[in-house]
Amino acid sequence: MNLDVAVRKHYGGFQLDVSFRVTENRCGIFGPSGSGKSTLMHLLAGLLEPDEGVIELAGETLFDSTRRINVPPEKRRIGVVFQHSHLFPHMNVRRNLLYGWRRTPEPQRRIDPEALARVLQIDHLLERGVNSLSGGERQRVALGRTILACPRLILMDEPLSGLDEELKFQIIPYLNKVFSEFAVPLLFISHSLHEMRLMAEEVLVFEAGRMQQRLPAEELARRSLVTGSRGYANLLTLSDPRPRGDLWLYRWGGIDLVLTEPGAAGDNVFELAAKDITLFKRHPEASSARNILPCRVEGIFGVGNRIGVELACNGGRLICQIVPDSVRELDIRQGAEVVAVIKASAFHRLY
Amino acid sequence: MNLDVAVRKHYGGFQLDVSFRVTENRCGIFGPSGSGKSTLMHLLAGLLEPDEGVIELAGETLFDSTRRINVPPEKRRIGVVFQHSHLFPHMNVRRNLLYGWRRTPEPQRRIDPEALARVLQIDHLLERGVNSLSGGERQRVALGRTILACPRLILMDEPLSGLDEELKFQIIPYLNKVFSEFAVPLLFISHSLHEMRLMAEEVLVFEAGRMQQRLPAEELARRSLVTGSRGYANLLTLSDPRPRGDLWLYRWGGIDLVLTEPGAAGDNVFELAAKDITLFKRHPEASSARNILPCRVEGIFGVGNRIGVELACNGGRLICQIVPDSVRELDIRQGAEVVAVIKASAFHRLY
Amino acid sequence: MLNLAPQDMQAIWLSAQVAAAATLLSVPFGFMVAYLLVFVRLPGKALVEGVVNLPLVLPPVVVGYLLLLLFGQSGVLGPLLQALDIRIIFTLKGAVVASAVVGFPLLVRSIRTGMEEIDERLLLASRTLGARWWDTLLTIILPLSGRAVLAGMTLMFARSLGEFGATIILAGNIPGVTQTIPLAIYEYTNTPGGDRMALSLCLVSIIISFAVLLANEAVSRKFRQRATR
Amino acid sequence: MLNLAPQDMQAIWLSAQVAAAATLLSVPFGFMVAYLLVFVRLPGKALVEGVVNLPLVLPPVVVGYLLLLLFGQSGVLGPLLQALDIRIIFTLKGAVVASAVVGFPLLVRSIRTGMEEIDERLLLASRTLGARWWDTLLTIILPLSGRAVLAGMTLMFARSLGEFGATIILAGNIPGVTQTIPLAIYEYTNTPGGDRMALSLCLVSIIISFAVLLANEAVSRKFRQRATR
Amino acid sequence: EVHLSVAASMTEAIRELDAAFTAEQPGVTMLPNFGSSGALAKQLLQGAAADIFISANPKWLSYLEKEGKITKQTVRDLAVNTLVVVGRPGVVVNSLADLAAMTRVAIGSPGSVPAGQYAEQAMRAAGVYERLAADKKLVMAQDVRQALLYAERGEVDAAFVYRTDALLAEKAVILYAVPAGLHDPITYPVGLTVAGEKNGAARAFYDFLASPAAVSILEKYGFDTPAAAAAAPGR
Ligand SMILES: Nc1ncnc2c1ncn2[C@@H]1O[C@H](COP(=O)(O)OP(=O)(O)OP(=O)(O)O)[C@@H](O)[C@H]1O
Ligand SMILES: Nc1ncnc2c1ncn2[C@@H]1O[C@H](COP(=O)(O)OP(=O)(O)OP(=O)(O)O)[C@@H](O)[C@H]1O
Ligand SMILES: [Mg+2]
Ligand SMILES: [Mg+2]
Repeated sequence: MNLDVAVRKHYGGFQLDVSFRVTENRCGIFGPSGSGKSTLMHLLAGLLEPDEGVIELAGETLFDSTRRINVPPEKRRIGVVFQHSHLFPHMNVRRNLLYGWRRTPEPQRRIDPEALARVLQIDHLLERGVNSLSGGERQRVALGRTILACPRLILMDEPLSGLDEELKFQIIPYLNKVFSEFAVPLLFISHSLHEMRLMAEEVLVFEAGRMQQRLPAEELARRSLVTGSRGYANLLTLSDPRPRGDLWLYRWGGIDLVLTEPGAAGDNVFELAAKDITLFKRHPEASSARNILPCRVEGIFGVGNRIGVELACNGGRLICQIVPDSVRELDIRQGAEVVAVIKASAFHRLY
Repeated sequence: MNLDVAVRKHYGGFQLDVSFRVTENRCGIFGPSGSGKSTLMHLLAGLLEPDEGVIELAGETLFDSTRRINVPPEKRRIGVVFQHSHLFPHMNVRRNLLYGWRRTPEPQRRIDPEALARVLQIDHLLERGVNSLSGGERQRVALGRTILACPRLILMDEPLSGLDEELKFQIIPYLNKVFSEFAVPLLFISHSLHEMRLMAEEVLVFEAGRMQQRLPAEELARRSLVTGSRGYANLLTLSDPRPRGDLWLYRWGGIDLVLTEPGAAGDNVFELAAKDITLFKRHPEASSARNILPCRVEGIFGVGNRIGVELACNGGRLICQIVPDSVRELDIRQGAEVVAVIKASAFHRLY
Repeated sequence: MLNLAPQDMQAIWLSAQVAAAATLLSVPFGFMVAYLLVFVRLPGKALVEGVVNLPLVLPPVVVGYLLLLLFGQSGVLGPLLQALDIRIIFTLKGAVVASAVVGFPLLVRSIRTGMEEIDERLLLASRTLGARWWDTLLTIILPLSGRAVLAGMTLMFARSLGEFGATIILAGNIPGVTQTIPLAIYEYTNTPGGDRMALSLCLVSIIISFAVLLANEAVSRKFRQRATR
Repeated sequence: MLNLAPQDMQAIWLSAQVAAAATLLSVPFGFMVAYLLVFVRLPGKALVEGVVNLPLVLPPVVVGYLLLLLFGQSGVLGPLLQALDIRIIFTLKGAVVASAVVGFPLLVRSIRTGMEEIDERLLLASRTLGARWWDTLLTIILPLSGRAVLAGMTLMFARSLGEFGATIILAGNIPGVTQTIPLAIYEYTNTPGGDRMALSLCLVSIIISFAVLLANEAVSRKFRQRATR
Repeated sequence: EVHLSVAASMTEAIRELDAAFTAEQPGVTMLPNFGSSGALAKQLLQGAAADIFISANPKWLSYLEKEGKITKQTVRDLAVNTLVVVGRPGVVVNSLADLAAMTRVAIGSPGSVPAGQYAEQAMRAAGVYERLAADKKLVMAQDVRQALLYAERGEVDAAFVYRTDALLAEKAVILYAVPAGLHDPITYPVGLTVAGEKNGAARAFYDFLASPAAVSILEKYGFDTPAAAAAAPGR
């Protein structure tokens, strides 16, 4: 994707004024309520007209106020999952789902409606009228409807809010698979840093109508170690779980890790909070923690009383969060050897 | 509150059949999408008529199919925050907010509209038409509108979804304060275990139209140590933060804890994941962890490879999650003395 | 072009009065009937609707006769009206009644169509906020069907401007008293060389209705503005 | 009670034909005009609306007269129609045209009111899903204004059953050929002692319109069912 | 105040008569109500205010007389009219039999329009009515004016109208005057209502209608007066 945006839109007291270029395939938009996220989506999709500016997608000019270009929404092939589902009330679930699909030329229909409905767990609802759906069901139908239109770019406005975690983590990997398989780029609004990291590569941070920052999702997560309320989480791909007593051994790079959670054969993605890693100068004695990894310090970052330590453990990389005092006490500097201790229960399987 | 419900409602293929009695003042409803949560709310509020059953609130029969009683919604004085805000499109924010308030007899108006608008951060929007609001703004107006009607019971259907964390944690303590101050009981639907623990005392777990479980919110959280994906979190009330170097000392019962996060004077609520507590047999040497607390084991619970250990530390109580191997190695049994090690960064301030 | 005789001016003024009065008087009833038909469950609804539609189905002249039978001295309501010293026949009141009756189905239909499109969940929301049915009616249904009411009023006003058959029977065709524009036009067509004058009056009718239409659009746009984005 | 002469039966049959034909023929145009007025930005909109409303504002007789000027042998379209061998005047086609023209403003108004209540965001959603304007028109706007279209059709059908003024001028009153119910009623009422027969025909009118009304309700309820909860 | 219910075809004449009368008797207000005779009769029957009824047809007047709304003694013929056939110039009608060759002929609807009844009588007497009716060539107009309109616009080949109406025509011309013997006399009877008898001004106007001034006004608008008609042959 190559999305170039430089627009300005004025609404009563609110002014949106952003200009950015996105090349990443999956991009998140993050920002407090009322910061202009939905407005941006409407502008991109052609549902609102900017006061001035330019929008270009993959080299094609979709809007240009000086050249008086304004491609209508239906020709932009930009899919939108609205914050409120806006399902067609006179059609059943199936007809809603297939609305865009039927309007997509045959060769561009790259997604299997049946499979999608199964993943979204709406396959048993297909013949139902949409007015009798629950909130979460509506949201899933809206999500499916947009994806099936096989657009060139998908804009999603909090598509997963209102879904329980379990469902969310069933849907996210599927979406990731589909979007990368068909190289459909994605602009994703969410209030959840967690969802953001799982779905987006890069994040635009909005505040009061302006783009305050743009940074890799990974970086945003690291910063949250400093400013956020929940801290940084390592995402690890662990493979080949084997039972060992009550626990499970996973392969991570060159070493084995001990986890409480079982996983699927092959690769599994686990989350490990930076705060869950404790560092020791020497190998500790009897501990309730199951994983004791010798590591080398690769770097130190962070400000104030939260310090991030980047560790290299036998090929793998981990971020650990500690306090400044510990830096002094454990004599942590680049190249130092430390022992990282991780409880088997600290790993949280995402998918 | 004393809410007695025993209702049955049939819809196409879906059947809701629940019967429970709630006496707690704040009660959560938890369950996957489509499990009948919103349907229950509609039945309670009188917006849907049960096929059969009884609904009683504070001794008053609101519905009884055998006695043919069906109190109309406007006489039930049950407030509803709908999953989709349903704001009145022809009124501005102020008139929406005050709609119920104006219909409440003077003596029952116990909440200050101005203060509420400030907490919800919609005070700058009062003169705006509701059709120009952002998604999160709409949701806050809907929340305020219901609360201002000062009902006898408030039903909330995911009122905080779509709001960023920061805002959520500004709103929750206010709601808690208001609801307990005026003893307004609350039934709260959410997909977030976290919100649930903060807002509700007891939780009804729904599944496919039936109440699968009911348990204290605390208990649900403990179970999640076993079954959930994120584990149990301790909620600690810490007071009187004092700076110490880069860090902060807080009073917790008889002892001081070292935290990275500053807090407000007086009481602060912090979250501490059970997994973030590491147990040692003896006092460990140099560790990056700042809090090293001698404790006594009060109890052990849990199944499989996740064991919850209840600890008494100088008056305070903590739940720590460990693996079975550790139980053996550290010889953990009721009455045993252990050392709990907690990193200063493990505490997460909620409010 | 518009060289109007003084008696034409009178007809125009009478017509405007009649159309305005008939429209304004009918609106509350029309609103009530529409509300009844849309929101209230009652058994004989189809019957009510049938009766409301009667004046539309019957030729206006027949409507006029029926009204004459109703309001005439020997009619059903004749003695009552006489007791109250109200004269309907051959008065402007008669013209108003005729226009109101003939235009009523149009008004009701229009308001109904608007009411049926109101999101029911808003009504539910208002009730959980403590509003009784009449409160919801006034604060939610009324404003949200505002545009439909306006549309109905325009329709009815226009219809009143052109109402001939029932009016000539009930109110008579008395120049200066009950001769509205359509009656004056009728009279001109019975007069040598009256076509030109008839055309002038037609134009006046058109202009008036056009003005009403524009006013309606303006007000209606206000309603709409409040419900977009 | 309903002792009808054979010629009355003819009138009833003709009336039903005329009302049905006028209604069905007008619906596509009415829908298009309403769409134009609601969704399309164009400068002379007020003018279009004024013209559509004309037949409502003018007395039906005048409308009939104007149609005669248009379609008559020496009228504007006369030569064209003659070339195509289409006869409007004094034929049932004339009655259909008269009814269609007179009822058209009612149809348009009703459809408009329904269209204006459609949630604009649904239209936007359909466009982001790749629907062109005409696609959105057919798949979203048309079904969602279905009830309003039905309401308009009922209104128009009823109006056609009662249409007298324009019909008698354009179609003439030829028994068995163009004599519809209102024309037959008129004859009866102008015959001393004809009132009873007139009443019978009125009743027939009412019964027909009632049937149409019930049919409308039934279909409309289907539309509504799909849009509740 | 004098309430007049007047057949529409006398509109112009009555307006002038009113003016003439009020010139003589200032202070009297004339309130004429113009409509079709049938409608006027029904209004009267329902107790509408009227002092004088001028009908285009003796039938409605006698109907009211029977209903006791009009006093029998006051009924007399005010004016007399003549039936003519009009059409586009160039069409030749020498007798009613010529009508049989035409494609369309407009008459007032015999059921409701007096002129239509007279036309029917005349055509029956001439023996052309049945054929025209069977061929559906007769267009039944709502009133005489409409029949005239069709003739004016060339929609029909011929139309039966009163002479007074024919004078309004611009394009159509009188093709043939129907002999008075072929139909009942065309009279415009006038009568005082029960209320009218008690109204002095109404009586005065009733009397005025018989005055020479009134007669000359009526003649100006193409009406014959009963006296003149009586003098004419064939009556
Ligand atoms: N028509 C309008 N007139 C005035 N202000 C408007 C209008 N439309 C939107 N706004 C304001 O613009 C701001 C941005 O709205 P937007 O919907 O883009 O927010 P958002 O970032 O999507 O928020 P949320 O997370 O709550 O959905 C809001 O403060 C909103 O009130
Ligand atoms: N009119 C209806 N006909 C058939 N099924 C219905 C009808 N209304 C609701 N349902 C079904 O009832 C179930 C419960 O709906 P409800 O809205 O109560 O779910 P919920 O628990 O609130 O879910 P969510 O978290 O997604 O909002 C859903 O599966 C829904 O599809
Ligand atoms: Mg938004
Ligand atoms: Mg729900």
